[in-house]
Amino acid sequence: MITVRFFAAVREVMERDGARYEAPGATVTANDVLAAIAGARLADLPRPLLVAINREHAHLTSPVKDGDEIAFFPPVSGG
Amino acid sequence: MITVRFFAAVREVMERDGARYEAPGATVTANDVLAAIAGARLADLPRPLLVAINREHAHLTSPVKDGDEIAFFPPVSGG
Amino acid sequence: MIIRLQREDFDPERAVQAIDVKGSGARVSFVGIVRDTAAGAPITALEIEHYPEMTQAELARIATHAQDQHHLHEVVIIHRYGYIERGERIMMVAVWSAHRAEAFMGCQAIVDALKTRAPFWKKEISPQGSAWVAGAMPHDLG
Amino acid sequence: MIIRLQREDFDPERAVQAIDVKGSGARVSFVGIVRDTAAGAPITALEIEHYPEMTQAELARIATHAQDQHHLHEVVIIHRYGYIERGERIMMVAVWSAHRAEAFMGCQAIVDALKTRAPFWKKEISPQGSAWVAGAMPHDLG
Repeated sequence: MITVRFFAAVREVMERDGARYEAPGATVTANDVLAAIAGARLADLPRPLLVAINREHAHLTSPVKDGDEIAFFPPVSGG
Repeated sequence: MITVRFFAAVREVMERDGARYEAPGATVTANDVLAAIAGARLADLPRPLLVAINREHAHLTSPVKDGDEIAFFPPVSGG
Repeated sequence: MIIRLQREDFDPERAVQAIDVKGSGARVSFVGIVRDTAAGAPITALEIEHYPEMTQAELARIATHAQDQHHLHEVVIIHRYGYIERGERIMMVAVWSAHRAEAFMGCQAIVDALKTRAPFWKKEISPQGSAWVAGAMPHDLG
Repeated sequence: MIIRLQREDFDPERAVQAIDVKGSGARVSFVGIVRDTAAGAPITALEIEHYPEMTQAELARIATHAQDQHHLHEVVIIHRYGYIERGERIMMVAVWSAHRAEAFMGCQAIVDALKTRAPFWKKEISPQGSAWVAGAMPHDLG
């Protein structure tokens, strides 16, 4: 099982703060997971979109595996 | 009358913190005043030497006049 | 290294004065404050959301990187989240080093990295409503 | 603009916290501390001499110049003179501006200018005796 989390404007568009995703046997990327979960909302998500895998910045094309935590969010505005 | 002041290592070499100097009728520079006051100690003064005229940075070649305050000191180390 | 994430306001000096850094000649600190306007329009407050489990780790990575690059003796980062009113402090970064140039560069490097890497999102609240502040992309993820 | 010259130590935060600068999003401050070594040799203290009548005026010129160049909203400079022990604060500069880049540049510009223009002279006191710290020439007077 992959844990998926949404923050800020992504959370607002998705109307929830996370989801769980059963990883298929094949290799999947962060983007694949997002597409599967977002469905029709994919087009409404703010762009650009950042992704973190296991609480470290990653790329939408980065592979994910069972047990990972993937987070999707807009560019940050800390400081 | 010109008021002359010495600071830091310049004060130590001159063995006093200031002097008064009667300006001659002719135009004199800060350097002329220093040479007249320092006498034989001129060669012992630390170099480079900075000068302030009326409490603003100036050059050794800057002209001075009656009533001015001239200060001689080594490069500063504020901060 | 001290990293604090909190809702409450903080006293910048109290946060650093107990820190005894031997051999440091310079301390540079940055305090970020909620401005009263954004793009000319008045702001009432900020609402800051973050990703708690990642924030702590990412701030530690940012601090460690700056410490190595700029020879910092110590780093303190305090960052608030939640509702922060106009004029209030948002965050601070303080660094110590032997010399001033390293301290200035190290502090600025951390503040810059926070803007593009630390998972915080700001919403500006004004009498007209609220809007997310546009964020910045990290260089290596553009 | 606030400029203070004093023998006594100071509390950096108390010196700035009463200052209410409208519209500032960034505050950068620098605190200079007496290091415990100079060129590898231990130091006990600094003795700082200055030119009181010129110092105040020169610091005001430095602050005004930086304020104009870097769009600073406010500047505070505190500088001590006399005997200052190892580990104690020597001086601080704090600046406020709308954005962080201006605040960092403005603060560093003032600290840099202090090093070459403000009429202070430091003597390092160590168990082996004392020695003047080599100063720096202002760019326009080289």
